[in-house]
Amino acid sequence: MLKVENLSVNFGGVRALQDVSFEVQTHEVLGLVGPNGAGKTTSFNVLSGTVRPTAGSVTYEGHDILKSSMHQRVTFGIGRTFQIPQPMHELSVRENLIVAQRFGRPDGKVKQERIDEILESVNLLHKAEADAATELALTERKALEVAKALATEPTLLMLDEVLAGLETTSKKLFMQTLKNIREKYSLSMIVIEHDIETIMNMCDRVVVFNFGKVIADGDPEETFRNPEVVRSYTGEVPA
Amino acid sequence: MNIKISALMLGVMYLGVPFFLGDNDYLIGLVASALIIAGVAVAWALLGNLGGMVSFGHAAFFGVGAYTSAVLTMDYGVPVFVALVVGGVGASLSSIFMMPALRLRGPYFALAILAYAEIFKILATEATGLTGGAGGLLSIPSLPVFAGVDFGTKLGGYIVILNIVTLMLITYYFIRRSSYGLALKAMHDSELATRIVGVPATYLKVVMLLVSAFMTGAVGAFNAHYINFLEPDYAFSGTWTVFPIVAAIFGGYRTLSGPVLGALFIYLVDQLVFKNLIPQGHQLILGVMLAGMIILSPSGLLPVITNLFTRKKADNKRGEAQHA
Amino acid sequence: MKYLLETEKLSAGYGAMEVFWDLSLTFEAGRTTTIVGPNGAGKSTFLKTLMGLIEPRAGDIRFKGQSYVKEPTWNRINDGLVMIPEGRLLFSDLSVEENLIMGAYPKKTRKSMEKNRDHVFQLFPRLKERRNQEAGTLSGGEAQMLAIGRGLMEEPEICLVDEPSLGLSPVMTNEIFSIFRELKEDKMTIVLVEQNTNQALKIADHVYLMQAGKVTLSEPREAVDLQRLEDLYFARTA
Amino acid sequence: ANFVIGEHTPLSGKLARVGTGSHRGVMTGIKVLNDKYAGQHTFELKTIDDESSPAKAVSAVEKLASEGVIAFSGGYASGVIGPASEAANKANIPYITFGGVATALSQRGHEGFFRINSAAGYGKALVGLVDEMALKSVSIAYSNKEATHKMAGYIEKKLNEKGLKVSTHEYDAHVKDFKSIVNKIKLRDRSEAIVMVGYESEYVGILRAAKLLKPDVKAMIGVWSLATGKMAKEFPDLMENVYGTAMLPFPVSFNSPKQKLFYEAFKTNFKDEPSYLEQFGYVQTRLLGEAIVRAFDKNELNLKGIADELRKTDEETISGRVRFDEHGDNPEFVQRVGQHQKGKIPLVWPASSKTGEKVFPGTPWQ
Amino acid sequence: MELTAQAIFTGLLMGGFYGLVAVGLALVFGTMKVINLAHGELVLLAAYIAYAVESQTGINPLLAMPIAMAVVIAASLITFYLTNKIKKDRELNSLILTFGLGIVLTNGLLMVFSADIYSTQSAWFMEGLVIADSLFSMRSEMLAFVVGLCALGGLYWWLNHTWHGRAIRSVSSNRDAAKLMGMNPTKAELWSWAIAGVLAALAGVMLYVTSVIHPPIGHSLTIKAFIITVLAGMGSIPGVLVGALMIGVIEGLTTTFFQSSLSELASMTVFLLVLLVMPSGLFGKKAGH
Ligand SMILES: Nc1ncnc2c1ncn2[C@@H]1O[C@H](COP(=O)(O)OP(=O)(O)OP(=O)(O)O)[C@@H](O)[C@H]1O
Ligand SMILES: Nc1ncnc2c1ncn2[C@@H]1O[C@H](COP(=O)(O)OP(=O)(O)OP(=O)(O)O)[C@@H](O)[C@H]1O
Ligand SMILES: CC(C)C[C@H](N)C(=O)O
Ligand SMILES: [Mg+2]
Ligand SMILES: [Mg+2]
Repeated sequence: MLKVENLSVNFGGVRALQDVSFEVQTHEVLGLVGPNGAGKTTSFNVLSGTVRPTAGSVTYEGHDILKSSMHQRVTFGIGRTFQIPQPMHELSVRENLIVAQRFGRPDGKVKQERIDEILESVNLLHKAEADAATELALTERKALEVAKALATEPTLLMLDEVLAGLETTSKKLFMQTLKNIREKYSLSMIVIEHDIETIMNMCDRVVVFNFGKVIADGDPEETFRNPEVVRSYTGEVPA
Repeated sequence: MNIKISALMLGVMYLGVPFFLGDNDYLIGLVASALIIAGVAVAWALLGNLGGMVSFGHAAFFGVGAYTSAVLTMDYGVPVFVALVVGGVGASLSSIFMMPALRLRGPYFALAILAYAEIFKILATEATGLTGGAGGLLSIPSLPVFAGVDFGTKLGGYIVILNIVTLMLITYYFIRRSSYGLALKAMHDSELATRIVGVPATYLKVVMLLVSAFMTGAVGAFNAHYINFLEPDYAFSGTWTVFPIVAAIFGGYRTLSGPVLGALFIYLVDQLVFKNLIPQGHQLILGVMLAGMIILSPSGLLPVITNLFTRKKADNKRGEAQHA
Repeated sequence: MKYLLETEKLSAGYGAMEVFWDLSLTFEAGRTTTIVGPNGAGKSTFLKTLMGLIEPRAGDIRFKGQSYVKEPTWNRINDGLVMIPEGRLLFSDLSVEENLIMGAYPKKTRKSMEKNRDHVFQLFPRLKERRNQEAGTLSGGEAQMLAIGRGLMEEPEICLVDEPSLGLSPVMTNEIFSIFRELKEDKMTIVLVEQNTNQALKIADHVYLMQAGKVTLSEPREAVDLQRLEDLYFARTA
Repeated sequence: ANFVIGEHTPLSGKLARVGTGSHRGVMTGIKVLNDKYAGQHTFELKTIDDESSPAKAVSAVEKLASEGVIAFSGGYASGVIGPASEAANKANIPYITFGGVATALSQRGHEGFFRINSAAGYGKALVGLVDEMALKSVSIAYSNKEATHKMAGYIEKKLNEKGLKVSTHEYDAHVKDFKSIVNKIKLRDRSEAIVMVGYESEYVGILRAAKLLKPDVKAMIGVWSLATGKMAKEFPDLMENVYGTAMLPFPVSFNSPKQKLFYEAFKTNFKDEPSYLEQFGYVQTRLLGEAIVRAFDKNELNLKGIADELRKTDEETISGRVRFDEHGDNPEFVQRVGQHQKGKIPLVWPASSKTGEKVFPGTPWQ
Repeated sequence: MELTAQAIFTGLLMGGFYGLVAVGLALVFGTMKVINLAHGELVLLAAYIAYAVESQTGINPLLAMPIAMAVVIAASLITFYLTNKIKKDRELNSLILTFGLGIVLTNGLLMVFSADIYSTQSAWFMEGLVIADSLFSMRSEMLAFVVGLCALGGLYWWLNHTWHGRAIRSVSSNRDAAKLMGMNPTKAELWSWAIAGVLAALAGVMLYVTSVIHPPIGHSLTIKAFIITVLAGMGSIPGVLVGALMIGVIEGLTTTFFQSSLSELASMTVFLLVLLVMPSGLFGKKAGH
C-alpha cells in the first residue's frame, strides 16, 4: 500500500537519505532500524510532509503523496508520532484528541467514546483533563503522541520511538495494546525502535538504514544476523 | 463567567449609556470613539487569539475600509449603510495581498503586516485621483436617516458602532466555540502538531485574516462617516494599530469582552480623568498606568473584574497537599 | 561528612499536584547510585529538584554537609553538582561545538575546555563530524550524545544522569555505559536514572526503587535481584 | 459679562510645537481683551489639548460646547480643523482659525467659519519674491503633507505661468537625509534657487545638505516657520541669507501702538520673543473678542450675531489687514518676506514694507 | 554616475547609523524575546542629554557620552527590571509595558525640553568631508557610520568570543539548559540590557550630532530599528548590519532616482520581498524542525 522509491534528502552537505526504496504491505508491521542519525526519522518526515525530498517518489494507495499537503496526507490515512513529542499546546489531553478526530478523519465527526477508548488503551484516561504541554511526564507525552495519531483513525501508523524510556512491564503491555489495535482496525504500521526485542516481537519485516542507505530488508531474525547489521547497529548477536 | 460579563457589559452599553448619557453629545461621542477602538481591538484579538497571529498593521484594514466606503459614497452615491459593508469587503480583499505573509511567524508576520500598512498608506497618498492624496477627503457623508431615526447624530452613531461591535463579538463567540476555534487555539504554539493531525492550518489562517480584515474595515468605514474626514496619515495612522493592541492586551486579549473593556477603560480614563489632572502630557499617566497594570495583572483587566465578582473560590485547591 | 549528597524529607510537585514527598536519600562519594522505577514515579522531578530547577515544597538537600535548598542552580553547578538532563535540553540554535563549549562555562573548567572538547569528540566521532550543525537539527540519538558530551565538559564531581540510553542504538548504548563505567573508575560520583535496568544495575553500587513518589526499596547492588525488582514493579501495574 | 471662548490645540503629539506657539498667542489675545474691557466684561479661555488627533479635537469641541462656550479659537492642520469645525458648526458655534489653509475648509457653507490667513497669501509672497529676483529656474522641495503639498503646487503653477523652469521634489516628513535631494538639484536641475515648503526640522536638514554640497544657487527660500527669531538663534550658521515669510522683522521693532500692545503683553506673560504663530493666535482671538462684544451689545450673542459682526471686521492688524469674504476667508492676506542677515531678519519684500535690503545672490555658504 | 555614487554613499552612511540604532533592540529581542518599544525613546533620551550638556556647558557633545550612558543604562535596566516582573505572556505583555514606558519618556521629554527642535551648535560636526572629489558627507555622518560599524563589530565579537557573550546567547536559546551550565540567566539578561543601553546612548549622541531632534522621533526610531531587527533575523548582528545598509542604500537610491516620498515604499517592499523569500530574515535560523 505504501511504496517509497529512490528517495534522497540533503540538508546542506548532509546526505540524510540516499536513494532509499522500501514498501509496506497492507496489514504489515515494518520495523525501521539503524544507527543514530541513519535517516529513520527523516524518512518519516518525508512521508508525513514536514521535509521535502531532493529526489524520489512516494505513493500511498495510488496517491502520489509528495504532491499533497500535510493535512491531506492525514485524511488519506497516514498518521505519525514525533520522536520529540509535539503536543498541541494550550489544549488539554482530551482536546488534543478532539481536534485530531475532527480534522484527521475524512468525515470530520467527533466520537467521545472513541476518544475515551483510545485514552484508555494508552493509559492516559486519568490525565484526560491535564494540560497537554506542561503537565505530563516524558512517557506520558509519548503516549499522547500515539493517542493523537490513533484519533485520526489512520490506515498506516508511523511510530517513532514511542516505546523508548518505558519500563519493561509497561513496554510489554503497550506492545500488546498496539498489536490489539492493529488487529481491531486492521492497521499497517511502520515502527522505529532501538530495542531489538521490541522489533522482533512486533515486526513482520525490518528495513535497516545506515548512513542514509538501506543496507538490509527482510525477516527480522535473519536480518539481525546479517554481519553488516551486527557491526553497525546491534553490536552483538541477539539472543 | 466571561459570557456573563459580556452580557452585562452589553446590557449597560445598550440601555444604561443611552439612558444616562443620551443627551450629552460629548460623553456619547467619547464612548463611541472608544468603541471604534474597541471594534478594531476585537478584530485584532480574533486574529491574535484564534489565529495566533499578532499583527502590527491593522491600520491597513482600517484605512482601506475607510477609503473604500468614503469614495463609494462620495463619488458613486452608494448608500452609507451599504458602503460600510462594502468597506469591510474592501479590507478583506486588500488582505488577499497579505496572504503570502501567512507563512511568516511571530514578529516576522507582525512586521510584514506593518510593512503592508505603510505601503497602503503611501499608495493612498500617491493615488491622488482616487483618494484626494495628502489633502484627503473632507465632508464625507454622515450616517443617514434610516427608518425615521437620524443616525447622523452622536447618539445615532453610537448605536450603530455598538451594533457593529456586538455583531463582531457574537461572530467571535461562535467561531471560538466551534471545533475550528479549538484547532485555531492549538495552532498558536504548535502549528506542526496540528497539521500532523490533519488541520488545514493555512486555510484556517486565511479565513481568520479575512474575517479580521473585514471587521476592521467595517469599523474604519464607520469612522470615516462618523468623523466625516479622511487623509492617509490619519486613516492609516499607527494609532489604529497601537491603541487597539494595547486595549486588547490590557483588557485580556484571550477573552471575549477583554478587548472591549480594555478600549473603553483606557480611552475613557485617559480622556475623562487623566486629561483633567494634567491637561498637557496626560499620556504620561496613561503610560504609567499601562506599565503598572500589566505588571500587577498580566492577564489583563478582565481577571481583576472577574475577581471582584467572585471574591473567593480558589482557596479550596490546597487540600491535597498533606499526604503523610 | 559521610555522604556527598543527601536529601531529608524532600517534597516537591507541580501546581496542586504533589509528585514525591518525604524522600530521604543518600549518595556516597565515589559511588554509583541507580534510581529505577516505573514511569511517572517522579524520578526526573527528583533530579530536577536536586538541581534547583524545581523548588522543593519541604525538606532539605545537603551537599558536602551544607544545606543547598536556597542555593540557585548555577552555584550548585560551580560546586561540581552537574546534571545530564533527559530529553533534549540543548541550545538548539547554537552549533554542536558551541553547545560543548557552553559546557565549559563553570570557571574552573574553562582552562581545560579544548582538551575536554577533543575528548568528547573522541568519544562521539559523530559529533565531531557535525560540529558546525545546529543542535536543533540533530537526530534523536545524536542529541542525546551531545547532552552527555556537554555534561562531561562541566567536569562534574557528582553527575546526575537522567535516562542516558534513551533513543540510542544498541551499539551506542553499550558505548555510553562503558563511558560511565570508566568515569566510575575515575571516582566520579554518579546518580543514574535509567529504564534499562539490566545495564544500569551492572554499574550500580546502590539501588533505589522509586514508586509513585516514594522509595520502596533501598539496597546495595549485591542484594538486589533483578527478578525481584521486576516483580516489585509489576506489583504496581498489576 | 463673562464670555467663555473655547480652544482646541495640539499641545502634545506631532504638532505640539506649533500648537504651543499658537496657544500662547491666543492667551495673549485673551489677556489684552481682559485689560481692554476691564470692569465691563471678562473673557475666559477654556483650552483642551487635541493631541494632534481629529477624533480628540472633535470631542474637545463637543465637550467645550456642552460647557457653554460661545465661540472657538482654534486648531492646527487642516486635517484636524476640518472635523473640529464641522462639530462646531453642528453645535451652532462660530470658529476662527489660522492653522489650516486647505481651500475646501471654507467651501463647506459654514456660516461661522473664519480664517485670517490663506495659502494664497504665502504663495503670493514667494512668487513675488522670486519674480523680483528675475530668476530663470527654481527647484521646489516640499513635504508630502497636505498644506505643503498644496502650497508647492500653487507656487509651481504660478512660476510656470511666468515662464520659469520649475522642478519639484516631494519628500517624506520622516526623511532624515536630504543630501540626495540637494544633490539632484545640484547636478541635474541646476536651478538658480531652491524653494523649501516644509517645517522647521526639514529646513535644517535641507540647509545642512546644501551647505555641504554647495549647489550653485543664488537663493534659499522657505515658507513659514523659517524666518523666525528662534531659527536665527538656534542655527546661526545655517540661516545666513536664507529667506522666509514673516509678518514682522526680527528683532521686532514694535513701533505702532498695536504692535507694542501685543509685544508687551506677550513679553510679560512668557518672557520670550514672539513668532508668527503667536501673532496669528493673538490676532484671531482679538478679532473674535471684539466681534463678541459687539454682538453682545446688540443682544445677539449667538452664532449669527457673532458671525455677522466678524464679517464686518476690516482692520489693519499686526498681521496685516483682515476682512472676511462670504466664505469666511481673508482676501487681504499677504505675507511678507524676511531674510536672515547676521542674526537679524529685516523684511525685504514687498517694497512697501521693506526694513532692509536683500543680499542677493546670497546663501549660507556664499 | 556621480548621482548614483553619491546616492549609494549617502545610503551606506545612513545604513551604518540605522544599524547602530537597531542593534540594541536586536540584542534584547534576540536574548529575551522582548520587543522594547521604548528603544527609540532611549536613543532620543541620550540625544537630549547630549543637547542639555552642550547647551548648559558649551562643551563638545561627544563629551556628554558618559552621562548619556549612565542615564540610558539606568533607564534600560529599569525597563529590564520591570519586564522581568511580568511572569505571564511576557512577549506580548512586554509590548504594553515598553509602549507605556515609551509614552512616559516621550511626554517627559516634551515637558522638560518642550516641543522645540534642537541640534548641535558645534560647527565641527557639520563640516564637509569630501572623498575622491565627488562623495560628500558631514563629518558627523562619517563619525556615526564608523561608530556604528565598530559597535556592531565589537558586539559581534563579544557575543561570540567572550563567556559573557556566549552566556547571553545560551540563555536566550534555552533558559533551563543555561542554568544547568552554571549560568545565572537573570545576570546574563541584565548584561544584555545594560549593553543595549550603551548602544542606545551611542546612537543617541550620534543622532544629536548628525541631525535634528524633537520628541516625536523616538517612535519612528523604534519602528525603523524593529524593521531592521526583523529583516536581520532574530538577534543576528551580521544581519542587522546587512539589513541596515540595505535599507539605507535603497532609500538613497529611491530618493535620487524617484522621489523621497517613495523611499519608504521601496524599503518596505524590499523588506516584504526578503521576508517572503527568507521567512526568518536575512540571517535568521530556520524556525525549528
Ligand atoms: N536540518 C538538518 N540539517 C542538517 N542535518 C540534518 C538536518 N536534519 C537532520 N539532519 C541530519 O540527518 C541525519 C538523519 O537524521 P534522522 O533524524 O533521520 O536520524 P534517525 O535515523 O532518526 O536517528 P535517531 O535514531 O538518532 O533518531 C542526522 O545525522 C541528522 O543530524
Ligand atoms: N511540568 C509538569 N507539570 C505538571 N505535572 C508534571 C510535570 N512534569 C511531570 N509531571 C507529572 O509528575 C509526575 C512525575 O513525573 P516525572 O517526569 O518526574 O516522572 P519520571 O519518573 O521521570 O517518569 P518517566 O520514566 O516517564 O521519565 C507524572 O505524573 C507527571 O505527569
Ligand atoms: C499657514 C500655516 C500655519 C499652515 C499650516 N502649516 C498647516 O499645516 O496647515
Ligand atoms: Mg530519529
Ligand atoms: Mg523521567
